[in-house]
Amino acid sequence: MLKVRYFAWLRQRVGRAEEEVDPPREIATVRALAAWLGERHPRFAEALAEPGVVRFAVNRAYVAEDAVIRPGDEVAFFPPVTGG
Amino acid sequence: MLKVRYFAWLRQRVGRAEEEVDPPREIATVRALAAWLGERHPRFAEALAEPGVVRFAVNRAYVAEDAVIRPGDEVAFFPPVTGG
Amino acid sequence: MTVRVQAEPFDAAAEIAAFLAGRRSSGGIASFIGVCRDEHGGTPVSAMTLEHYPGMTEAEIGRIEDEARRRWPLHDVLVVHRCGRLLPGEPIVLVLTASAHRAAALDACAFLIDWLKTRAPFWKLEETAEGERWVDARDSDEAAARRWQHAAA
Amino acid sequence: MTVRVQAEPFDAAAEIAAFLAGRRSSGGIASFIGVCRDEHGGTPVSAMTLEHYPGMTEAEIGRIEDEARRRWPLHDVLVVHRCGRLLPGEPIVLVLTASAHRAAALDACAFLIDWLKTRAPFWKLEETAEGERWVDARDSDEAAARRWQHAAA
Repeated sequence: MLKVRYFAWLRQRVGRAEEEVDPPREIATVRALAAWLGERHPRFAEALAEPGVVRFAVNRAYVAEDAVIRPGDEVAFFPPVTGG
Repeated sequence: MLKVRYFAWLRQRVGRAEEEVDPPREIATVRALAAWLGERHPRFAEALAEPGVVRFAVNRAYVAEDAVIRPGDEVAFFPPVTGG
Repeated sequence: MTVRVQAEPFDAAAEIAAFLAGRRSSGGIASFIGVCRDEHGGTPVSAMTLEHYPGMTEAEIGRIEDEARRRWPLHDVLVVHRCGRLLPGEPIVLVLTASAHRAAALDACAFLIDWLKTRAPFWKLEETAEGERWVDARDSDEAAARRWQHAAA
Repeated sequence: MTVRVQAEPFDAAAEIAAFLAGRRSSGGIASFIGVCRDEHGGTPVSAMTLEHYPGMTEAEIGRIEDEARRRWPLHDVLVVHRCGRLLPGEPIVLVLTASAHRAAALDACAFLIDWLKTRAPFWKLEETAEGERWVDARDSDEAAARRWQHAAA
């Protein structure tokens, strides 16, 4: 099981702030998880297709797309930040 | 007549904060005035001899040593500033 | 605690007063206050909601602060950042730095806000007469953060 | 009046509060506060007297401010500088800038204090256990001011 979180307009596109998912074993990286989630959420898949639009975090720290995910991880997807 | 002002340790060396002076006509620049004042105040002459130690202002604005002085001007001599 | 993320409005001047109190060895105190503006790109903005990622926000600002302390000899750092709904004129963010001399305080303050802008997980949703809109990330913010990559302390 | 030179202590936080009041279109407010330190070069300092050149000081800070306004789109600038005798912990100088965006506010604030340090006619006399001593101008201040000579706005 993984906890997946979405923020800002990505959250609105997916239609939820978070979900618990249980992807098959071969889904081992953030990139693979994102593609697998894109099958459930077409508008998330659209955003993923645009380069540089989606940022990734695992357990509340930035990671690259090829970061490995493990059961129990919290994986977050969000647009470029606009605070400060 | 000119008003001459000294600040900080230059004031202490000269022994006064300001004076009214009436130099001869040929004293036409800040450099010439400083040399002329140095004859009266040997410790001011010492400071003038060290490069970069004395700054010059005429009528409350920085000037270069070759700036022309006119009767009624306020000429100031002071060390590099240390405010802020 | 030098990083605070809060839904309640904060008084930037009062934070600065508390930060200054009793400080006798820090010769330089620099601050940046980001304020909610009443317009953006020519469109009046009536309010703004700052969404963030609780937990990651504090952790990320903590990492940014660690990096600043590694680069400059800082006596103290304070970062306060609003979340939730804000009105124009309200402070969004306060960054405060203290050092013995001014260059470290000024540079660290600019570094902190530049990095915070591009790394801290906040997202601005503006309310305008035409409805709500998410603020786009600016390339100039990325450029501002990048200039610190090769900067020596 | 955006430049003040005064013998009376000032409350930097209160100045910032007044500067912020009612400000809804300035997204970035930067400040620098220079504080009288309780030591210098390892020697305890019990007090400091700031001598200045009345009339030229205000004029020179005004020229520095004009230059900053020429370089950056500033909404407002405030400079307050003490003269006379100060105790450790008291603010010496406050520089405040307001602009629509942060880069202009931060850069102008750093520029103002760098130029003020090398151009405004103030001289510091420190009181230590060994007596009084005039503070020497620092080469690093000259270098800090010089870096703005070729900087674009």
